[in-house]
Amino acid sequence: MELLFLLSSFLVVALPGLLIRHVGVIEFVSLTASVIALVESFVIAFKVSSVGTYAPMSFFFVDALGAIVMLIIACVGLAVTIYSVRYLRQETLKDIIGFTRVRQYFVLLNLFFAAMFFAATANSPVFTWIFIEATTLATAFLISFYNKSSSIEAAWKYLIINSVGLFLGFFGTLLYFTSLSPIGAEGLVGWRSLVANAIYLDPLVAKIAFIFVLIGYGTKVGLAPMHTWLPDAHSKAPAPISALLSGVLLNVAFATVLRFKVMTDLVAGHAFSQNLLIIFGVISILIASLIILVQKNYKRLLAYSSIENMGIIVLGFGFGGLGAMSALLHMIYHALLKSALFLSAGTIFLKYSSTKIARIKGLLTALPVTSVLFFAGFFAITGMPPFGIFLTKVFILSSGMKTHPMVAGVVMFLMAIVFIGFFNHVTSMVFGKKPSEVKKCEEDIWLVIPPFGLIALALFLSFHLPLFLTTLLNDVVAHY
Amino acid sequence: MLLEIVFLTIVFSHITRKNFGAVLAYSMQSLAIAMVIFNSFLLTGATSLLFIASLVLLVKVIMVPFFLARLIQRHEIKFSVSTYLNVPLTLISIAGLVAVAHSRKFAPLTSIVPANQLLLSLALSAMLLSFFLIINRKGAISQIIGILSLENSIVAFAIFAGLEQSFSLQVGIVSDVFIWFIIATALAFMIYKHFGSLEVTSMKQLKD
Amino acid sequence: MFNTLIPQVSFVVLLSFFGVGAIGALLFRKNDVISNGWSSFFAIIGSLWGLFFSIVTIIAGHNLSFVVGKSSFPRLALSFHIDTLAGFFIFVISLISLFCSIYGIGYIKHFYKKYDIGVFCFFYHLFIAGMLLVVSASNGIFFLIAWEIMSVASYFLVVYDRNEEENVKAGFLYLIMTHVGTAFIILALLLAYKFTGSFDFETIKLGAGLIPLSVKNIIFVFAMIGFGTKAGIIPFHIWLPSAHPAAPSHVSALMSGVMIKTGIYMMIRIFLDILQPIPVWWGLALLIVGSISSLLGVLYALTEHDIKRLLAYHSIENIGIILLGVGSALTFLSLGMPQFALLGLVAALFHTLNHAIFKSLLFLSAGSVINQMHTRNMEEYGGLIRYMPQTAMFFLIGSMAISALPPFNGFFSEWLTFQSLFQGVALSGFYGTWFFIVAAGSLAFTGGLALACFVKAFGVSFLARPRSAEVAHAKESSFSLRLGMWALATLSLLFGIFSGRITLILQEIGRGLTIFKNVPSFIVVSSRQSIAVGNDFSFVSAPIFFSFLIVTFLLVMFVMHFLINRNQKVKVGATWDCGTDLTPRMEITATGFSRSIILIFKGVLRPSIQHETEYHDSESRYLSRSRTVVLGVQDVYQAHFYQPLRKAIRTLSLRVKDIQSGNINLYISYIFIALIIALFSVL
Amino acid sequence: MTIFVWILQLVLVPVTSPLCIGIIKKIKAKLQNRQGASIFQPYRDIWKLLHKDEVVSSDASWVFRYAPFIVFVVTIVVGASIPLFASFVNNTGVGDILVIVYALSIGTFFLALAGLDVGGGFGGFGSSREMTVSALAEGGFLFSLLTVALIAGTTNVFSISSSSMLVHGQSLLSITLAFVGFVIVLLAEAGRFPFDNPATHLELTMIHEAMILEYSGKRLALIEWASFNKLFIFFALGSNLFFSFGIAQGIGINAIAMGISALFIKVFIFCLIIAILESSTAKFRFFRLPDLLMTSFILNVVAISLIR
Repeated sequence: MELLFLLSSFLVVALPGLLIRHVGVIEFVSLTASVIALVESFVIAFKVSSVGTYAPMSFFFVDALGAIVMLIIACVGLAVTIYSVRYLRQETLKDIIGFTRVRQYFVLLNLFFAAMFFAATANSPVFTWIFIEATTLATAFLISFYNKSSSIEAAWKYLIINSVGLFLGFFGTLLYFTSLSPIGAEGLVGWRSLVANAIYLDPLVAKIAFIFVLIGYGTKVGLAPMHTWLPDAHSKAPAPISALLSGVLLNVAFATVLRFKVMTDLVAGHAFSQNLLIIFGVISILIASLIILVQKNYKRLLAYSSIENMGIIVLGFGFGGLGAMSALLHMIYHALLKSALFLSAGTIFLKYSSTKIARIKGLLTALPVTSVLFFAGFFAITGMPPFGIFLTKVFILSSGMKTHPMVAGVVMFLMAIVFIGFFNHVTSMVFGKKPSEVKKCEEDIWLVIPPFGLIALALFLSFHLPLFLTTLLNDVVAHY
Repeated sequence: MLLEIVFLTIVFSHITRKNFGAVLAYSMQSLAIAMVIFNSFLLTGATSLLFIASLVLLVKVIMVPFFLARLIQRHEIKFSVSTYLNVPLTLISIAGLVAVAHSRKFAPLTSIVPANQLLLSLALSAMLLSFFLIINRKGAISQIIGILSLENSIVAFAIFAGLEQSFSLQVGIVSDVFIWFIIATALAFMIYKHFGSLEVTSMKQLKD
Repeated sequence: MFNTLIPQVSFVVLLSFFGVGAIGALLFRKNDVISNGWSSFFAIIGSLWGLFFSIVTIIAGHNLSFVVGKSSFPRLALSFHIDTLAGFFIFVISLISLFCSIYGIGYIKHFYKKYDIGVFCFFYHLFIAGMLLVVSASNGIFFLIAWEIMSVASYFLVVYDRNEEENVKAGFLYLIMTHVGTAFIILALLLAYKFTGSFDFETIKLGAGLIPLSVKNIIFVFAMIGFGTKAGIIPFHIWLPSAHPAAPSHVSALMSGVMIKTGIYMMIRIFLDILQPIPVWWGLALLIVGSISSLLGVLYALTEHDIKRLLAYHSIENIGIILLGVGSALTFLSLGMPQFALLGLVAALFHTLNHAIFKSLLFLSAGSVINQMHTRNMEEYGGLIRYMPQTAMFFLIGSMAISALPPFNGFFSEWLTFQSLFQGVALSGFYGTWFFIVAAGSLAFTGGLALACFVKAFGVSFLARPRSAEVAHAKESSFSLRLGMWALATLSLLFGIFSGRITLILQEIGRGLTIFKNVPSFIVVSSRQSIAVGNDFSFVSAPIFFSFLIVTFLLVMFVMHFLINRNQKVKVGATWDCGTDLTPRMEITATGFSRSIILIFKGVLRPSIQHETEYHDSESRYLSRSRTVVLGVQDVYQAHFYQPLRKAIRTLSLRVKDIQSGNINLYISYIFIALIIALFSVL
Repeated sequence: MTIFVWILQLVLVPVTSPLCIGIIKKIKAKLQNRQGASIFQPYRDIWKLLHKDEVVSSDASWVFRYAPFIVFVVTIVVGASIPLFASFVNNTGVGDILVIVYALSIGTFFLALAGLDVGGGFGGFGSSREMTVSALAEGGFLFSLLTVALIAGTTNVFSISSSSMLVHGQSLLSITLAFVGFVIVLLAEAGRFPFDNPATHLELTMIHEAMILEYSGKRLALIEWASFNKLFIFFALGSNLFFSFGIAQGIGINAIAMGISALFIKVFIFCLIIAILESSTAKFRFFRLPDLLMTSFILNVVAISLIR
């Protein structure tokens, strides 16, 4: 029931949003929607942690993984909504955008949320596919939001590449239905029945299907070499949208891959899917880390860092065991921190109105709080204690050291390279003398609170995990 | 028979120079798909299939080509932009891809339903070809068509592999594809506005 | 129950002092004075508490291991293990941090209104707490966290004076070097974990037998690189000469006096305690590394005229000397001569303690000079002894101690190191003898060169005439600064005079390690405080030497003043100036002083000398108006190791960047290729 | 009796050191067919200087004023803590080769500082050269002593001199090598030819003289005397550690008398060697000195490796 309430709240905002004539109303309703979403998803998460799975009707199905993903969407979603209210106001003040664009923004934003929640909770694989495709559709215009040629280009690449990928994923999804042909199931086929029937899959077909799924949804997850759309889209979208894209959307897509991984493992054994995951993870980390070293644009930098972190997560699931557990944790931390980083990057962009790293100097004097947040986020995302990503990285590597020592060693050094490159850019941004044209003025508190909240949450989670979260995590590790 | 049409249309849109030709080929192709669905309606007699067939007919055979035609007329771009490979090379690679699709390698896929193994491998090669179309063509329209035909061939594969989905799924997919198509055309309009052509290779700002 | 609980509680209290100090400093950051007072108070109290705690631990020979709280993560436990060795390092940390904090009260006044004092104090406390955790943690992951906290806190202290461009650069270099080092450490721990299945040091120690020898060697090399980077052994030292000068002086005193010792501590802990038994080549490798670091360190120090860089290079040298002790200990252990090994360990520990004392003393006095002169360039000092006599005295004592002149403490630890090396040289029929000969030789030359270097440092900056107008404005520094330096100076004399007793205590500390349990004592200290090594191999007695020196000195003074010349006059005149009036530019410069040594070792140092002569009239070149000689030493490691590495990685990444060419068709073909390859790999 | 021995041990060095300088000077004069001053001339010089007024530079600090005393005291202390004529004076406190080496470098340290202190043109490069030479000499010095220490199985100089190691002559070769190395170091440390010309005041060549250029009166006297002592200390070390025959092993008048006379004979031989060396060789170029010192170090390393 909560689920319907939650989803409807977004749709309610989204659809009539077109009719509303007043900005404040739109902002208010979307804020309320995201607050509701947060509350509801916590309720659902508690339910799931206590009951197991939660399926109010045949159409929805929330297991532990879904619950975790929902929590991520909701937490980041609230922060992003709060942030984007102020962000858009600032931009309207600078009259970069007008009212219609603001309205369009919020409508699409809420559609995006709805699509992501649907994708996380839909029962049928095909519906999941449809809604993930729907996220692509909802965000296409958000990426081309500023209507500059470069953002159109980004949007086009995003659309085309993702659709190609997703159609491959669709094909893979369909292949899993071959398991049903013996019994010829009719009507809507849910995840659970598929998993139940997975034993009837022909192992080779399962392998092929998984390859299609991995490469297809992997495009959405941003695994190299299918990652090419990601830096463009993330750097051209408005900062809050980039935060959602790399903080949340990637995880939603990856959760789907995991669901398919289970079926494949049932017939093809763990080794196959794990090796694939390890290979793609290592490639992603390699490419991302090397490109980060010579990056010139801080939003693209963050985007590549997302690719690297997705690679780490995938690697963790490839290693399995403790690795999977900590990969999930890594997913949570990364979602929170990366969106915080993108939000503070948005503030930096508002101040300097440039995304070139070379243009940003003396952040510490220009934006004291935001720069501190940015620095903290950087330390956190590159795995500096006391932030939890350090732990997850060590755990992932430790479980990798048991099975693939060489891989673990290589990845260790790639991570070091990421740190060096990232750190190089961050120091050049934070320190130094600030350019004279940038005037030092008070920071908008509402632009600071959301990233601060996210980082604080991540910090809290890296010191202590709530009980229901640990149960969810263990549940996921048990299943996937 | 109908699947051959799908296949041939894709090959045609590979080699044609005219955008209209490509669009026409696509509508033929979609028509064939619709016929296939209608055919299975005749076999099973499920009214939902009839509905879907008509939906496909409406969306893919009429509206999509119509919009594309509008786009083409608006910017009077009769001739589609160049490809990477010239026609002979394209044909050679097409042949290669077809061979790949028919190779023993893909036996596990194509022998899902042993009865129509040939059809399945044909659908598979159609998929690969439309994939190749997206890679090979530089025009935005050709890429749109490529993706649409990729979807068509997947649907065809699904049908012949006996993986047809429930009614709601079908509707969802078709509407999804339709919305996708609308957005893509809108973006194509914007591209033309900003870049003065529908040549996707003109978009090279976002590097590194 | 009770007396098992007390030490743990007191350790937690110790940590909490620094925690409270850190938080409070942040809370009061609005007001510089309050936050400074608050943090200094808690730092001093905490350090005193730490001294008390560590002394109790050492005396009582506690060997406590306990777990605080419970972490919600697997394999991570906040578990501590404090044996006498850890207690000793806690002692060193608290000792130095005590005086540095006293010094800091006055020192950071000149940051008021310029930077945020609260933030500084926060990281200062974090830094000390991190070091305490590093030496006391007994869970691998917990240790790594503490290690990183220590590094990050010190990084922020290094870049604290952030308006200086090169400080930021130095901090950058420091953090990336230490991060790469940490990567090696993590790999070493992971390897150990792979075979023992635990991150807990005790468990690893018990399961050390499960680790195959080859992996052990890899672990050794990794740990060597990782901890060596922190300790600053050559060639991983490049961060050290740039980071130490950048930090505020009492922080550089802490970093150079204590922080780099944590690397040594972990080496001792891992090689000597956890991974036993070990192959013999580890010790020999350490000997070689130690010799190289000590000799090159002092040579590079000679080339410096930036006073803090000079001191930083001397830290490298002394780390090398400590490593000589550790290396000989390792070698003797694997040769099965534990009592010799104990001697080596004692020497290493003693030198650790001494170096901490006199190096922080030197940094503090250098700091108070810089505080007055606002430059680190020694060429602009000169004649400071007249303007800040006490600081000069402290610096002199520090220099005598670091160049191992008796009766100061530096001599006795070097004496012990020499003794342990001599034992190795005296070994017969063992190829390793040669390593010991090399080590002893390099130690001997290091002593001589260090002497030369400190004659230069003290002479050029404190003696002769002022070399710049700034000197005239220099004043003796404020009380808290002098108090801190005074205490350290006194300590470095006392620790020299009571070296006998300290040696005994250190031997007991060494016995705290498992392998040294009930090892027959090799060092005997007689009633006259004379240290005797081996069976009458050699003796030295600090008190006798000291009293002998003093008595003779008084005697001579007495004779001179009251017997021989009662009625001679002492005229004060100008220095002999060869007729022309003497200007400061006629004095020898720091560079000129060491020029001859640099040229002698030009094979190693690769000096670059440019002469530029400007003539009065261009056609007849007889009278030169000005002649400038620039003597520089190129950084061999940057030039031949780090730069090429950087360039290689950079070119590689530029290649990889071409993947993102911006062409969408290419992008889609990546997907296609990936798909095909993946399919064909399984089918 | 022991008191007497102790006092003798204490005063022997300062009392006799000017004499051997005088002897060296005399022999050199003879070799150059000059009459030469009396061998007691150094005593007169010191006495004269001790009673002169002195001029102290206005730039000089306390380092300059007290350096001479420290240097002198150090030589006294070291002179008293090495075996001169008796090896039984069991001095376990300071009679260690390392203590000797490093205590002597205290003197060098302060002398060099004093040279820098006045801020003249000469003192600076004087101490620079001095420190260069002594830094390079230290390795050879230590290792030559270490060789005999290893042979004797102890680093205590008295025990070394008491151990009769020349008896079993298989380490004779290494002792000879070590001795050669020691002699080179002796020349360097005591500032004799070919390292330094004790008689020159030519700024291109002088090392020791450059440092003490500013001194006059009693301080100059002390420094000169200290340098005499240093030379004598080296003689004593060389004669008692390498050729320890004749040294008094036990307490007793004739043993001690024997020891003293043996010491004098050996020292005289040293003086002879030095004098002949100085009148036969020329001073080296400064940058050739390192080679010489390295040679001494290498010789000692070889010597140590030969002890088996």
